[in-house]
Amino acid sequence: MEWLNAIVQGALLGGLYALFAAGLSLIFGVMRLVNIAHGDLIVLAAYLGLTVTAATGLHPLLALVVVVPAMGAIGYALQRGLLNQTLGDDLLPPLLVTFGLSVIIQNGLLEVYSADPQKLDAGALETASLSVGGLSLGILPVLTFAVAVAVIWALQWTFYHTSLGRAFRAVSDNQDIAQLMGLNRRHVFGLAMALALVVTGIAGILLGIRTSFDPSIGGGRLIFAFEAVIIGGLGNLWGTLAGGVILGVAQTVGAKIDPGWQLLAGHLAFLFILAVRPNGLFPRIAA
Amino acid sequence: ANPVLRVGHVSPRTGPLAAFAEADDYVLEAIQQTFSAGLENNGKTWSVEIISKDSQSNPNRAAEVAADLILGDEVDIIVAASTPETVNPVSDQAEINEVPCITTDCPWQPYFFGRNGVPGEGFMNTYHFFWGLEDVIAAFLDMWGQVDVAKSVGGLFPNDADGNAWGDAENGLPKPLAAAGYSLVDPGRYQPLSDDFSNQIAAFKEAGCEIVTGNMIPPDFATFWSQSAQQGFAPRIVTIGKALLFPSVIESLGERGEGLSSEVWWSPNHPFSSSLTGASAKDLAEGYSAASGRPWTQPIGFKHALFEVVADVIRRAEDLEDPAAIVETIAATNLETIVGPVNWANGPINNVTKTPLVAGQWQKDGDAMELKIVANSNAPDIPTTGEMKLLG
Amino acid sequence: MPDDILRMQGLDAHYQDFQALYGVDMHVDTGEVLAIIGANGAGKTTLMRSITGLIANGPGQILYRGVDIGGMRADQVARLGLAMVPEGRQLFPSLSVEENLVIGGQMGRRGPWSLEKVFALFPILKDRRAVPSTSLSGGQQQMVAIGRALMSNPDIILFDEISLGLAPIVIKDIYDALPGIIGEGMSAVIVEQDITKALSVSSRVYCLQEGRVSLEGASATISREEISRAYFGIQ
Amino acid sequence: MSNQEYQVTRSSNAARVAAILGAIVVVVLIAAPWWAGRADMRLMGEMFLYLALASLWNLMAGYAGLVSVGQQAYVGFGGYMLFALTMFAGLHPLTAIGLAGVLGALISVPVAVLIFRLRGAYFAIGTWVIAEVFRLSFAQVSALGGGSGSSLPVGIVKSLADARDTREALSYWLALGAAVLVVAAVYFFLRSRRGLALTAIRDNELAASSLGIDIWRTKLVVYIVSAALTSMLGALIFLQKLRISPDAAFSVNDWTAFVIFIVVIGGIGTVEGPIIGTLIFFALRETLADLGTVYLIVLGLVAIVVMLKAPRGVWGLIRSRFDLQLFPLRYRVIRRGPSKGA
Amino acid sequence: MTTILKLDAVCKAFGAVKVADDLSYEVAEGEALGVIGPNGAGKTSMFNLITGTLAPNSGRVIFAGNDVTSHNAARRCHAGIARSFQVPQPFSHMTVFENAMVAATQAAGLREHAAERFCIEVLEQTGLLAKANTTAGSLTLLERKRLELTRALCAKPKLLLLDEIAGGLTEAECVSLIRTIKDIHAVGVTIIWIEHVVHALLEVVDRLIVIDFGRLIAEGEPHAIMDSPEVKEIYLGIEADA
Ligand SMILES: Nc1ncnc2c1ncn2[C@@H]1O[C@H](COP(=O)(O)OP(=O)(O)OP(=O)(O)O)[C@@H](O)[C@H]1O
Ligand SMILES: Nc1ncnc2c1ncn2[C@@H]1O[C@H](COP(=O)(O)OP(=O)(O)OP(=O)(O)O)[C@@H](O)[C@H]1O
Ligand SMILES: [Mg+2]
Ligand SMILES: [Mg+2]
Repeated sequence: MEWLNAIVQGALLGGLYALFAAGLSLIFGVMRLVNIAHGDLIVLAAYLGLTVTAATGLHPLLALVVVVPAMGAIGYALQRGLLNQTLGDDLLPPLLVTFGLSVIIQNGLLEVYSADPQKLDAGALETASLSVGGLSLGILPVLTFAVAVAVIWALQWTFYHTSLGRAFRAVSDNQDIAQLMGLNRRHVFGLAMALALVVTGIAGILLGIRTSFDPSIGGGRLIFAFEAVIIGGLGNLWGTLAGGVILGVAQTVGAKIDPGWQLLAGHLAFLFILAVRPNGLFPRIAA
Repeated sequence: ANPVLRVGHVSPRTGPLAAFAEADDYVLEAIQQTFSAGLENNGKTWSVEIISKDSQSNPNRAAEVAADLILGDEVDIIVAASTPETVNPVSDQAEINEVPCITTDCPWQPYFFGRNGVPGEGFMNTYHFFWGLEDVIAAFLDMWGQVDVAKSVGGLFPNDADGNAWGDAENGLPKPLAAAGYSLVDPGRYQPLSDDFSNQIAAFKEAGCEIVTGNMIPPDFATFWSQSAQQGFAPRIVTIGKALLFPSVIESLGERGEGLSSEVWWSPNHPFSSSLTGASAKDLAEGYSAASGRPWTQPIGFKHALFEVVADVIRRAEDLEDPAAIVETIAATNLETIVGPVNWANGPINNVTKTPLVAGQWQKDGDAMELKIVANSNAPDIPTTGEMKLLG
Repeated sequence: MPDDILRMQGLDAHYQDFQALYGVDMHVDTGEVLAIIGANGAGKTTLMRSITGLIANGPGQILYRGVDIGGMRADQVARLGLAMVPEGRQLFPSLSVEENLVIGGQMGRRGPWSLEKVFALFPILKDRRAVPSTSLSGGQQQMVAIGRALMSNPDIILFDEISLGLAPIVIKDIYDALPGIIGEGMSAVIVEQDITKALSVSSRVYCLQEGRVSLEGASATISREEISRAYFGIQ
Repeated sequence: MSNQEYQVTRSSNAARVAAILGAIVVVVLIAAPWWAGRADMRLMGEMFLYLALASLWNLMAGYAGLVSVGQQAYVGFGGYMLFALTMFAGLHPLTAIGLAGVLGALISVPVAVLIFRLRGAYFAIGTWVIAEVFRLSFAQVSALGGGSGSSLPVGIVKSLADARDTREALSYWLALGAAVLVVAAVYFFLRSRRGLALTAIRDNELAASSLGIDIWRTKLVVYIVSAALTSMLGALIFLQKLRISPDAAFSVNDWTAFVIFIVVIGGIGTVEGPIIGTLIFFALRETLADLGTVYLIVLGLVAIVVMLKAPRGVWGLIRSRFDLQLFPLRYRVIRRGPSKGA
Repeated sequence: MTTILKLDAVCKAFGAVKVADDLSYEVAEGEALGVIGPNGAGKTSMFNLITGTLAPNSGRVIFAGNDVTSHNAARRCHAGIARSFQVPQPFSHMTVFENAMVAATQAAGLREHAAERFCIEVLEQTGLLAKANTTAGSLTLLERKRLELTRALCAKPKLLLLDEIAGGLTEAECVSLIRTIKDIHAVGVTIIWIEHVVHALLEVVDRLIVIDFGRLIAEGEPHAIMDSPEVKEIYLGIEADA
C-alpha cells in the first residue's frame, strides 16, 4: 500500500513536471532552442498570478484568464523582439541569450518582489483531497495531472493535425524554404513561443498554488523539465508526459528507500533510459 | 586625520537567503551613524569604515568576497552573519589569512563541527556567538510540554548544513528527544527543494506523529504543509526552524500559517538594550518597521549586536594595529548586547558563546500574524507573550 | 497590364562583402518559358533567391506585374504567386510527402493544381504519400519539390537546376510535363545546364557570366558559338 | 610545375608579434609576487583558473562540438578529491592535485561511454544531469560533510608553505602555470593533425568518418583530457576556497555558466576568445559585483547584446574586421610573387 | 586480375523498402565500373554499405581480400576506400584547402608538408585552387560537389566511389571532369561511378551495372547494356523498339 501510494503520488508529481516540460518541448521541437530561462518564466507567471490575485482578489485559477494571455503576449514579443535574432544552426547563441534572460528575470523579480517566499492562496483547493481505494489523493495534484493531460493532448493535436502545427514543423526544418510557402518564419516562431508560454503560464499558477516560490527557484525545476522532454523523445508530447511521470515515480520510489535518494533516483532513471534509448522512448523526429 | 580601522562585513543580500539580510541597510546605516564621530582606543580616535559585501547566498562567492575584503580592502576585522553558507566560508578565509573574525546567526554546531573544529583546540582567529541545538531542543521541549500531545515526533531534516546538524545522531535532536521521552520518526535527510514529501507524510501517519519538527527552507515547508493536508495528515504541533522565522513566509501561507511554531532568538520583547545606542529591542524593531514599512525580523537584533561587539572590541583592544591583539580582545569580551550577554569565557566550546533562546508560536493578533513567545523556561528573563495552542 | 510578368532592373546581390550580381536587367513575358544558363558560380541561384526575396534587394530592382517587390520578405513575395523549386530539393524532413505537398498549397491561391493533379503527374508519390520525405530517393524528392511549388498555383515558377540528379526517364517525364504545366497559363524560368534541353523548351534565353548578363536572345535563333562565347567571356 | 608557385603558410606577422608580446607578458606575470599586491595576485590567480577552465571548455564545445553544461562535475570532483586525499590519505596538497587529475580521467571514461550516445542539446542536458548526480552523490558522503560540506584543515594549507607570503605566491604560480599550460596545450593540440581532425568532426561527422577519422575515439580523448585537467583545476580552486560543499563544488553557475559566458562572449572556436572573454568577465565583475542584483542584470544584458551584435563573440568580430589571428591555426594558400618565379 | 571489392549477397531494407536485395558482384583492381538505375533504386545506399555508413542486414562486403563488413567507416577509409557524397557534406567552417588537408592528413596519412603539396596538386587538378582560402560553406552547390571529388582524391584511395558528380555541369566543364577522372583511373585507381549523365559515364567506364529495387538487374559492356530493352524502358524511358 505504501509502495502504491509512493507510485501514485509520484505519477501525480509527474503531471506537474510534464506541464513544466510541455512548453519547453514545443520550443525545442520547433526552434531547436534550448531555453535556459524556461524555469524563470514559470516563476514569472507565478508572480504575475500573485499580482493579479492581490490586485483583484480573484482566485488564482481565475487569474489564469489574465495570466495566460499575458504570458502568450510576452512570449510573442520575446520571440520577435529578441530570440528570433539568435536562431541558426548554432546551439550556443540562443543558449547564452536565454541564460542572460534567466539572470535578468530572476534579478528583476528580486528587485520588484524581494526575496520573500510567496504563495498563491487557492483556499480549500490546496488542502482538499479525495479518497480512492485507501489512498488519499490531493485534489490539486489530481487537477494538475488532468490539466497536464489536457494541455499535452491539445499541443499534440495542434502540432500534428492543424496547419499551424504543419507550419511549426516546416519552419523548424528549413526556414528559407518555409518562407517560399508563404510562411513568415518570425511570426510562426512568435506563435510557437506564445503557445509555449501559455502553457508556462498554466504551469506557473499551478506551481504557485502547490508550493511557495521566490525568484530563485526556477532553475531547480528546469532540469526536470529538460529530462522529461528528453526521456519522452523529441517531437512527441505524449512522450513528454510519460517522461514526467517516470521522473516523478522514480523520485517518490527513490525517496521511499531513502529520502536522500529522491532527486538522485530521478536523475538515475533518466540516465538509465538514455543508456538504453538515446533518442528517448518515443522519438517522433530524428534528433 | 584619524587613523582608520576597516571592518569587512559579508551577508547574503541577494539569493535564496536574502531574507536574513533584508534589514542590513537599516542596521548598518544606524551603526555608521554611531561610528561617525570615531571610536576611542587608547586615547586615540579611530575612524571606522564598514565595507559590506554580498555573498549572493553562495558559499563560493562568500569565500571570494571575504578574500577580497581581507586582501584587497585589507580589513582589520571581518564579520559575517546568516546561515552556515555565509558564515563558514568567511570564517575559513579569516582563519587562514589570520584576520580577526566575528560571526553570528548560525547555530554553533554547524559552525564548529561543520568547519572540522576540534573540541579543546578550536580556532585561532574566528569567534562566534549564537545559540546551539541543545537550546533549540530545550526550548521546543519546553513548548511541547505545555500541551497534551502524543510524544511521537516526525523529523524533517534536509541534507544541508543546518539539517545535518539538527538531525545529527550525536549532537543533534535525536538523543535529547529520546531522553525526554519522545520518539522521533526520522525518515532520513532529504535533498533541499524536493517536490514531494509523500513518503515522509506516510511514515509520520503510520507512526501516529502528532508533532512535526525540523529545519527547512520555506519552499520545502510549503510543499510539505499542503501535501500534509491533502494526504490527511494533521499534526497538532509543527515547530520548524529557519522556514518559520520570517513573517513574510507565514503571511504567504495564509490561514495555514496560524499556529505554526518556531524558535525565537530575538524579538521586540526581549528585555535587552543596545550597548551602543541604548535603544531597547522594541525601539530597534519599531524603528525598522517604521523606516521600511515591513514587520520586524529576528536577524535585526543579531546584526546590530554584531557591531556592538565590534565597537566594544575596538574600544578595548590593546593594539589595533596588531591582529593578534584584536583576537585576544575578542576572546576577552564581556558585553551586554541587544541580544543578551556575549562572553566567550563561558561558551560551550572553544571560540563559541551562546545567547538565550526561547520558543514562539505564530498567532493571529488582529489582522496580522504575530510571533508570540510561549515558552521561556530556559531564559526566564524573556517574558512570554502568549500561550501555546494546538493546531487543528 | 504590362506583357512582362517579371522585370529586373539593375538588380544587385551581395553575400556580405562579396557582390554576386551586378546590375542585372532582365524580364519574363507572361506565359513564356525563359531559360537561364551560365557557368558554375555565374549567379543563377543567386538571381533566383533574389527574386523570391530570400536575398535582400533594394526597392525598384524587381517588378512583378508592375508592382515593386524589391525589398519584400520572401513570404510576401510567395503570396503574390511566385514559386521556386530550389536547387537541391530541400524538402521538409519532418513532414510526410503529402504534408510537403499540402503545405505548398496552404496559401489558398486558387488554380488548377491540387493534390490529385500532382499525384497524377508523379504517380509514384501517391504510393509513398505517408512516408517521411527524407526516405525518398533523390529523384523522388525532386518530384515532391516540383509538386510542392505547383501546389501554390503560382503565376510564375522558378526552377533551379530542374534536372540535377534525375534519371533520364524522370527528366524526360518532367520535360514532357512541362508544356502541360506552362499550358495552364503559368510563366516559368528554368535554370538548366543541358543547353540543348534549355533551348528546346524555352522561348528566350539569358546567359549569366560572373554576375552580369552576357547574352540575351530568342532560343530558336541563338547560335552555339554565341553561347559558348557568352559563357566564358571574350577569349 | 605550376603549383610550385603556391605556398602554404600558417603564420603571420601579427602572430609573430603576438608571440613575442605574449612571452613578455608571461614573464612579467611570473614576477607578479614582486610587484603586485596580495589582492591583485589573488584576483589574477582566479582569472588564470577561469581562463584555463574556459580554454578547456572551448576545446570541447568550440572544436569537438561537445557542448557540455556539466563541467562542474569535474571541478567539484577535483575539489572533493583534494579534500579527501589530503584529509584521509594524508597526501601533500600538490600530490593530491595531480592525483585528482588522474582520478578525474578515470571517472570520465564511464561517463563518456554513457553520454557520448547523445548529440547536441541532448548531450548538453545529459552532462548537466551527470553533474547533478555527482552533486547528489557527494552530498550522501558523510565523511566529507554530506550536504553541509567541510573545511580544509588549516594544517593542510600550511603544509604548502609555512609563511603566508610564500603560500600566496605558490598558489598564484600554480594558477598561472595552469593557465599557460592549458592554453599552450590547446593551441598545439589544435595545430596538430589531431586538431584538424577535431575541427572536421565538429563541422560534419558523416564526412569526417568517411575520411578515416575515428570520431568516437577522438572525442573521447578530448573529453578525458578535459576532464582530467578540469579536475586538477577544481582541486586548485578549492585549495584557495578552503571550504567545499556540494552546492558550491557542483555549482552550474560558477563553473559552467560563467565559463560559457566567457567563451561565447570572447569568441568560441578561437584560442583567443577565452582570453578576451576572461578579461571582459572580470572587468564587469570587479566594477559591478558590489551592486548585487544590478550586476547580474548587467551580466545578462551583456550576454544578450553581444550575442545579437556579434554572435561569434568579441574576438570573432575583431577577426572578421581585421583578419587577425594571434594563435595562427588556419592554413593560407598564397601565390608567390613573380620575382621568385623560375 | 585481382578482385578488389566483392559484395556477397548483401541485403538491406528500411522497413518495407529494400535498398539492397541479395546484391552480389565483384570489381577487379584497376577497373572503372559504372552504376545506373532509376531514382531510389538503392545506388547511394549501396555506396553507404560499401563505405560502412550503413550496416547490412545480411551478406558480406569484402575489400582487398578482407571481410570488412564489421568495420566502421573510418577503418574502411584507412583500408583505401574513399567516396564523394551525392548530397555534399563539406566541413562548412573550414576553408577548401583545410577540407582537402583533412583528407590528406587523416585518410592518406601524409605528413603536414607533404600533405600541403599534395592538396595543392589535387586542387589544381579539380579546378578549385582559386577558391583554396574560401570557407566551404560559401561555395555553390557545384563547387561543393567538386570539393567532394577533391577530398576523395586527397584521401589517396585504392577504390574511389563517385556519386553523381557530373550533374549540372556545362558541356565544357563536363569534358574536363571526364579528363580528370580518366587521369585518376590511368594511375591505377579503381573507380565505381554512379551517374545519371550517361554520356559522361560511357566515356570512362569499362563495365556497367544496373540496379533497380536494390537488385542487380543487368551487368556488362556499357554500350550493350544501354541498348538493352530493359534499360531503355526502366531507365531511359524510351519505348523499346519492337
Ligand atoms: N552563401 C554564400 N556566401 C558567399 N558567397 C556565395 C554564397 N552563395 C554563393 N556565393 C557566391 O556567389 C556566386 C554566385 O553563386 P550562385 O550560387 O548564384 O551561382 P550559380 O550560377 O547558381 O552556380 P552553380 O551552377 O554552381 O549552382 C559564386 O561565386 C558563389 O561563390
Ligand atoms: N535512411 C533511410 N530511411 C528510410 N528509407 C531510406 C533511407 N535512405 C534511403 N531510403 C530509401 O531507399 C531507397 C533508395 O535510396 P537511394 O538514395 O539509395 O537511391 P538512389 O539509387 O541513390 O537514388 P537517386 O538516383 O535518386 O539518388 C529510396 O526509396 C529511399 O526512399
Ligand atoms: Mg546554382
Ligand atoms: Mg543517390
